[in-house]
Amino acid sequence: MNKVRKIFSSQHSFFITTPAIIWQSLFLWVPLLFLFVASFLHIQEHGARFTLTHYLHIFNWEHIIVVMRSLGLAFFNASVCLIIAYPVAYFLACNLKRGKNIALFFLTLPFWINFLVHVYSWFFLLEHNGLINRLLMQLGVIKQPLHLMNSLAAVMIVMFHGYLPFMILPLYTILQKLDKRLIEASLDLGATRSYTFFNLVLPLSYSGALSGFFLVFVLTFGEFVIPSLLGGGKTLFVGTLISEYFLAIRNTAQGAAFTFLSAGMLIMALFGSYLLLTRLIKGKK
Amino acid sequence: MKEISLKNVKKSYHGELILEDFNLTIPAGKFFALLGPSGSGKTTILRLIAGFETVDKGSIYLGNQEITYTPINQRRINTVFQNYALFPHLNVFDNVAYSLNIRRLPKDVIEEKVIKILKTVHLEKHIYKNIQQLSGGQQQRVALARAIVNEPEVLLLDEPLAALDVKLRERMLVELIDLQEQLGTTFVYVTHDQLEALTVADRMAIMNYDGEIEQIASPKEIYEYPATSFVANFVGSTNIFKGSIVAEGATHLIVLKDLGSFIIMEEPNKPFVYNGNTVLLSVRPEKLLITKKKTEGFSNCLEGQVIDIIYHGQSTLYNIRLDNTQIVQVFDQNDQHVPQEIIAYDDRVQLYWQKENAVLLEK
Amino acid sequence: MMKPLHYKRFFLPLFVAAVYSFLYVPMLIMLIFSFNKATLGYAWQGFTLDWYKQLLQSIEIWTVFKNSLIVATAAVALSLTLGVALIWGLNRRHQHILSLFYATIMIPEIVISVGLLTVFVFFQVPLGLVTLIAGHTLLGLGFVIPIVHIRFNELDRRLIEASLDLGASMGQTFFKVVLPFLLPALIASGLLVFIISLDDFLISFFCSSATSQTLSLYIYSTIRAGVSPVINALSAVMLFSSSILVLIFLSLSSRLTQENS
Amino acid sequence: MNKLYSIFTVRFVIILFWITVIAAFLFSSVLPSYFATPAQSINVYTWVDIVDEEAVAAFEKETGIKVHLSYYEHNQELLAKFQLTGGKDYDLVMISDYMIEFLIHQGLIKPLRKDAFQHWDLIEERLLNHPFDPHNSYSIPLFWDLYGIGYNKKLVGQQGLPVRSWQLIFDPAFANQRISMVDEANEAIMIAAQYLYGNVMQLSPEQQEAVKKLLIEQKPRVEAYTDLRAGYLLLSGAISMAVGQSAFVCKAIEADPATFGFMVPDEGSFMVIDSMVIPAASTKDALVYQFINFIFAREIMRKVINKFAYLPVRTDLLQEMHLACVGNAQQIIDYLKKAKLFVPIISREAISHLWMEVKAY
Repeated sequence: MNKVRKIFSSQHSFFITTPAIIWQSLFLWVPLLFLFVASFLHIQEHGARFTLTHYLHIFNWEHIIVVMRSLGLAFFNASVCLIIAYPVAYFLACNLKRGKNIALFFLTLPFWINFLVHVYSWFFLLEHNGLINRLLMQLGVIKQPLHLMNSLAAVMIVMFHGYLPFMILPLYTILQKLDKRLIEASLDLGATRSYTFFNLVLPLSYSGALSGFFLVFVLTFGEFVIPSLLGGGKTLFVGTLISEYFLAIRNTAQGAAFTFLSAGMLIMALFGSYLLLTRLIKGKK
Repeated sequence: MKEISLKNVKKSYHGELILEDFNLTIPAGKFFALLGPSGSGKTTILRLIAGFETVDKGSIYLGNQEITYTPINQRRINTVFQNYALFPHLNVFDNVAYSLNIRRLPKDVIEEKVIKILKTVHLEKHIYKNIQQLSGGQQQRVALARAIVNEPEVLLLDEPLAALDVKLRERMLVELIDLQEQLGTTFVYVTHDQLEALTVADRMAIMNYDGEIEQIASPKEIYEYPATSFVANFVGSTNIFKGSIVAEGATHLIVLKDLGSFIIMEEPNKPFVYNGNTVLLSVRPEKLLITKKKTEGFSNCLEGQVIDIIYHGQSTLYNIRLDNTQIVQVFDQNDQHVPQEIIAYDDRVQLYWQKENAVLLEK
Repeated sequence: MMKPLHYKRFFLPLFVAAVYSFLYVPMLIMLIFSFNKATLGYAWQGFTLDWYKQLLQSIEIWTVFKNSLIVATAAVALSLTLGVALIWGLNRRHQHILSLFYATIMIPEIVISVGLLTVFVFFQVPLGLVTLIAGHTLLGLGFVIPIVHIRFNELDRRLIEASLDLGASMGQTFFKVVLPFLLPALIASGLLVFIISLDDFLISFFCSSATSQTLSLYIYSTIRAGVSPVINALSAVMLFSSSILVLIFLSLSSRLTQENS
Repeated sequence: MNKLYSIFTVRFVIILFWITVIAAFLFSSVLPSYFATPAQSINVYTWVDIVDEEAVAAFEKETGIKVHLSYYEHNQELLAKFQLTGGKDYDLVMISDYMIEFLIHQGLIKPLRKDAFQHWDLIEERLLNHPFDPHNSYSIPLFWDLYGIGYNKKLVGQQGLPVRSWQLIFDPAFANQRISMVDEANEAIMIAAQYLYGNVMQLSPEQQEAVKKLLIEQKPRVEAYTDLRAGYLLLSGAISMAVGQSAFVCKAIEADPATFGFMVPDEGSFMVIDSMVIPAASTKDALVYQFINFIFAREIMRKVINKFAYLPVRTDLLQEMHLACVGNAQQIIDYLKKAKLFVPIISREAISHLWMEVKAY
């Protein structure tokens, strides 16, 4: 009995570390495993057998194009976010002297606002008789209201709006840590501002840029809310199609197969853009 | 090799005035040191010259050319930063070659120049190392090499040795002097360490807390003939007495309250030395002779009681309380091997000095 | 010599101002319209506080709000407890285990959601607040563990040794030395998890039951039908409370970084 | 060796312990039901806007039975949840007709106690005994709704509607009119098939192709595929025609009859019967029937109809019906006679595949 107690007390740290690990296993790894197994199983009356039919079924042009569309959108969105976010983060971190706290507040706030509220706020601008159309008509730029809502353009604008802060913040954090004297040193040695940016700031903030890019890429890729609210249900994206499979069509196996197909393509795309970005940033010397 | 001059410069930060109506000329081809306590604005002056900051008012000249608003990257002035500011993503070679790459020089020219300069700073063995692999002293040399490879008119050094240990610092100081002689470039060396400044400078300027220059002179003049009590206190240490001047025929005396009168040198170049004026008298601790016996050959003498004895190795510091309760410091060279009188706590001692060793200060 | 005017100098600030207004103009407009009398359309028809009144009186909104609060609070408590227990239990050994928890952020949430749904279905777990708590705690662990881990690594090991040396037990040391040190990180990450839980849509969408609708789900199902003035008012209220939480969070995290530097 | 063995045992016990704790947590909502006596309450799962909250409040006040209302969006969503939980959460579910057959087939709902419901004779005959539940042994109709096209008179044309046909939304001749289309695959397919082939019960592969082609050709005109937003879009001026249920469309446009109208195509339209079913897992029959009988009361039903613009199943209410945008009682009854129910005319697989092809590009 004493021995048992001794062993138990020696396992004290095991006892307190396991809940978190079990929690994550049960609710993350086991579900993923389930999906993975389900995507290869053909369920019959008596038991199940291995099959590739689910993959074959979705391996057609319609599904590929949905994934490609999402990938394209994710890549486009992440790139635009990166290009727009860099100057902003650079300005906030390196040039801004006063009001930094306010700038930081307004940079953090979007993360804390319900994402649906973000999306919803665009209704006022994009609707048929929303503010953009009204303004343009008042100015006489257009005669007929534009169909802004329920379109790919709306989806893209709002995704950009929603995920831009996800790009600015990591960049800001890393640029904030960047020693400003390095920039001074570079200018001092005769470099122009743009030379300094491309040869010093960019290589040194590379990791922040990369993490921001991937974060936005992954988030955009799996986005469900924005296309379903602003896309008018006309085009399918990976997020909407997965939910369609699980909620509407209720075909778990095919849904799982599609999930893994798109995840696979996502990983390939991420790897591809990693190579591309590395070449762009590091290769420029 | 051009001189730099600042004319009527005004600069403030966040409403706090740093420099006002500031004038300074840094002679061409000299090793010039700017010495002052932290917060005296000496770094601001450096940053104004380098172009990191712009003046609120006034102008800056490099030779006859005004550079007040010239962008940083178009000034032929380079800086060695306090913490070196080496580019962490580049190796030694690329750090040094940075400015040459900007000028798009041919590859072989760059290589030749970089290797030559790295030899000058004794780094030829570390050309392709990463910055992180170098020691502090080596990093310092890279920063130096990077700044001079482009042959600037002026080299600014902002407390370049602050991060190094004492031994290394001394060696680097000597190397800096050699380098300056070799290149003939104007060096502007900013520091709060008087020893460094005294060691390297051909000329130096002392700044006070208000961003004003107290004195510009050679290191020797600064030390031996400080213009103000601030300079006398800041460069080395000193004993200051307040008193008024009395002329007794050919000799001048200074009358110190409660202590009597003492003979001083007549100093015709100092306009404030006239009968009846109140002045300060500065005597450096090492110029005082401490003894228990009466000694001949000294013009002046004070008496007091020993309250502290601090042994420094090469010298001993005594704190003496005079009869008017003022504390005076005295350095005495140790020479243990020669028989010496023993001075102990509470001993009454005589302090002697030659009248040539005392300096009169107006403020 | 006159100070030259560089037009380039204004380009960057103007650009930044443009980006900021792009981020906030839509929300500002929504805020203004929450006081508009008009039910539909975007013409200004006069000031009213009716929508706020309706918001307060809506039983449905209070119910979903209560659900959201329950889920968020439980997720915060659970993820903090589990996360801290894990970090303290590992005590700087086997740190690679912690990196597993970064996966939560890298896997698209929709994949996690459908996976969870499949597992719950398979084991016939009744969907409801409990399943939401499970999912949100999983998300929360992905934020709590990295943040608390960084803080824990900054803790001087000698403090623990000193405490043990002075006669405290391991447990006492944890509560008297370690926990107070971790507190700022706990509050910051707790706030983060809270807001992430409130914000979460996908896991709630897939893993909730009819009786466990959350605020996000309510907003979603309402705005699917178009603009609704009550949602304007709700959004305005949420905007306001988010701002307050951000202020708390920022002051905490600035305190954290100040201590470090 | 022995020590190692016992460490593993201890660790195993620890893991098992935690898994048990987490499992207990997950099943905590059902655990008490094994011990405690059920409270006087029922859970009703319903489409938004079908149950009047005031009526519910009145019922609670009168009987002391607590009614928990919860809402779903989509029939598919309901079905998914239903399958997941086996209907354990609910005691009463409001559901569209075409889902019922499947639920019966899956054994998810239980047969009605016919005599416990008092109002069978009040229900319009045309709404009873449909193939999905031939003898209404599982479902009670609650409301019904008619499909048609809501339109903006100013945008469609000054002379009124050129044709009263599905042609309006399919024919390229009207391609300049923007529309909203139903978002349920089978509904869209059946509407297209109705336009192309009239009343068909089965589509041949060629016909399927033609339906798909028609829907794809229609797509550029479609502002949105939606059920809920149809009325809103019409009202905002973004579209000139909206395909949808009279309730949704009429509710939105009734404020401005001068501008908006609702048309039921001559070739025949569709209806959907919103019915009530009782999940097989429910144990609160008595309370549920009490609730059903309560909300079937004439006054309560009339109130709901006025509020939400559904069409009534009670014959007496139907006969005094007058909906400005649809028509008077006689017209409505005529439409009812001609209306078809949505039934699958191709396999489920084919439906989702066809819809996928429409939406993927």
